[in-house]
Amino acid sequence: MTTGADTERLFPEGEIRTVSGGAAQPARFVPGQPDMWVFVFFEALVFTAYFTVYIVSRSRSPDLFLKSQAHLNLRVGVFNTLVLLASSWAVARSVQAARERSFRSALTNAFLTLFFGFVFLVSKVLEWAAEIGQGFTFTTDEFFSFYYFLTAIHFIHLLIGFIVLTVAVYQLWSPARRSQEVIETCATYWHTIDFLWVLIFALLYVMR
Amino acid sequence: MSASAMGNVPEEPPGSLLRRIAWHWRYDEKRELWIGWWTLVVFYNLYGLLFFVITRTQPPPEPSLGSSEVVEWFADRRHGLVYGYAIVFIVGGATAIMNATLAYSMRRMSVSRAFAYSYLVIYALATLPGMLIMGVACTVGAMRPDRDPELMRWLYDFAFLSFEGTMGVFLVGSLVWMLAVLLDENGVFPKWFGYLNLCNALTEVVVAPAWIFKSGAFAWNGTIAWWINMGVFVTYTIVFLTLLRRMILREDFGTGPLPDLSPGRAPAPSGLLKAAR
Amino acid sequence: MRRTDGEVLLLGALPVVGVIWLSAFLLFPGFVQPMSPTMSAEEVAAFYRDPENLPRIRYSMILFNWFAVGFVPILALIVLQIRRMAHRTPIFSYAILACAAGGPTIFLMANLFWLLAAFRPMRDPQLTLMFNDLAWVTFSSQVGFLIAQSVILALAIYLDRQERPVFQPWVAHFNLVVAALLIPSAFTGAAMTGPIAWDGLLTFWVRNVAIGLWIIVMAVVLGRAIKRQRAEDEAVAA
Amino acid sequence: MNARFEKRLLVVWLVLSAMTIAQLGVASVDRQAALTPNVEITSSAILLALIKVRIIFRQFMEVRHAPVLLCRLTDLWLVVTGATLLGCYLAGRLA
Repeated sequence: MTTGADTERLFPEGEIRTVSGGAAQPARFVPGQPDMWVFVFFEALVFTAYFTVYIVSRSRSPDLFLKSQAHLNLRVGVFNTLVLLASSWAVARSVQAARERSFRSALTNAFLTLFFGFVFLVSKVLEWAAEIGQGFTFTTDEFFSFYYFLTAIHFIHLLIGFIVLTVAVYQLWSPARRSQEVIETCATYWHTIDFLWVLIFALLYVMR
Repeated sequence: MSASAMGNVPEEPPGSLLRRIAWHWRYDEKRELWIGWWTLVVFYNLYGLLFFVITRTQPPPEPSLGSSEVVEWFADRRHGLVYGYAIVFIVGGATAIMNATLAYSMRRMSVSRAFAYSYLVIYALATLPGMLIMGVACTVGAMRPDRDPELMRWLYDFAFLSFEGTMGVFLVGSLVWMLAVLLDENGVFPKWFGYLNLCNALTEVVVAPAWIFKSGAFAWNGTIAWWINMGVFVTYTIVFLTLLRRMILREDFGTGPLPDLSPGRAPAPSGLLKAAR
Repeated sequence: MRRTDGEVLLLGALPVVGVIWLSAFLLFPGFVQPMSPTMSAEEVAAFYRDPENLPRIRYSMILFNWFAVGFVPILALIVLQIRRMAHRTPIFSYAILACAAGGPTIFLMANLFWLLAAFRPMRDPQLTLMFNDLAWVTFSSQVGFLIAQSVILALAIYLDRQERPVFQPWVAHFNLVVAALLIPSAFTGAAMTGPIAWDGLLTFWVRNVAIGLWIIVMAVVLGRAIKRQRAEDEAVAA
Repeated sequence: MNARFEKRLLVVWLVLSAMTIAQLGVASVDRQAALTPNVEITSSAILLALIKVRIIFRQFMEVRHAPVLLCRLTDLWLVVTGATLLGCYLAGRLA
């Protein structure tokens, strides 16, 4: 496995990585610490396992799952997804801006990411409150157990994501820091929250 | 292996395991680390054997058993429980030297000593919910098969919930280790191991529903609360044993003087050893 | 030079704690003539309900509750001596510290079960029996940390290779013997009568005498080691 | 910011959002008080989600510029996840 130092050697300080698909294509690289991808793959596999357990439980009592699933608010789910996709877009812009040394723009986009993440957080809490208000809790039935479990474990990833974004903002803040590697590593973590949610959305809200 | 300060060190002899062990005991400067590492390896294997084969308490039985079924459960494995946990009680203290070795890895890092100390204390505490309380509850249950069945079920719940439901120590312990690895600049462990600690911590959270459900994926024997969690934990353990071994192999004590001996009896320790101390 | 006066004080406090332990031990009516595991639930309940026994159970266990952790300072002193040994890593001193945290916690659990059984002696005899079992099994079988600290100390002494080692090799041999004497009591759940039952020769008498002897011997050798350390420190300072 | 790259990210985001709206459309089909099992809806929901994840991998997470190994591994995970989820679902429907 290559280290961050190798990446640093490939792209020394000051050289802008042009990844716009032009003719001057640099060597292939992993954004951020390759180490973060170990986390991404490990978590991705763990979630595949959770999803599999969910689908198998579902196929054992399909009617119960469908009946409870009808109580979810599909539009809220779509809204959640759109917001998280927007946050991923913003963090990708932030990384690109930092790469081009336009740190003002990078910082703005990082704050935009935080904002979208916060909107997701609030809408998730409101959604839970609404479900609980209707009497659907963690122990109501098997569907709601999985619903609260998957959304909550994702929510914990989101909360850690705020710490991770804070690290990125801290890096961007002062000219003394601004490690492109750390910023890209943080972005990779944030995208993980996004792509896991895309799957959770399809499995909890859409599938039948 | 580096040469000893004593001067001429004979080559590691070929031949029987016992002779090689004797050589390492006599000349290997990393013997303290190897004692810790081998204790870890032997202990985890023994742990698997005792819990899965001898006591047959893992994979865990169903939480939904009726009290008469619990009485049968205890009767079925009476000798396994009593003798198996007796061995657990004897070797349980070995965790002290294991955790000391893991804490030492944090002392090698460029981080505050607070990390090593926190880890040491957290995992010293972890032996209680990790195995000892369960062992006591199972032994007491197995001792008197004629006990009131409702109390037998209380002991059964006590055993499995103390074992599975108290993951906070492992959660915080993993986070402490994660932070130490990520902050470290000495490269004691690769950064990805830091992130793997986070994965392990996240699966410890997932066990909490065992306090709420008596059946299904989230119960103490459930696919999510037990099987996936155990899979992650076993992977994590194998990874850190391998990385710890690499750390010990890399460790270079050289021929330098011993660290921190009483004044007047030894020269001042070299920088590297100071770092190791 | 760091003074060792505090260490001398901690060691000097040990006989006091020792006397308290001994009196608590003699005060508890279940220790002088150890309770048999074969007692029925009604007999166990009667033991706790006996107006002669009840106050003695409570006061002795409260004393243990106060002073059980009195064990920790000795281990801390041992840690300090291990740090003076010719080792390349702090692993052994860390390990003894880890034992120091684990051992008394377990003893306190046993203490808690005894006190709970005595708190409402009128409850269902089956419940009193269960608390009594939990207390005795925890007290008798939990020798893991005691064994570990003896074995670790022995290893540390064997690997202390310097001209004048901190402890003489016989201390290490002694520790291994103590560790071996503690092993049988882990099996206390296997028998209701005989030497390994919790009132038996091996589990009760040999084990508790071994622990007592260990404390006395370690206190003496610690005292000598600290004395020597003070003499050396003064020689350097002079 | 590099205008070309900015435009590219915007397009990616718009495509992902459009696919999400499409999923809303799929989910709204035949949506009454009582939902019924539907293989087409489930399959398309999972496939759309996997395609979205692949776009996130390749564009946002920049896997398209990463060493071939990473491209292969991400694709492998997508295939394994898709096959497991759809396989389990279809097996459950048939059983």
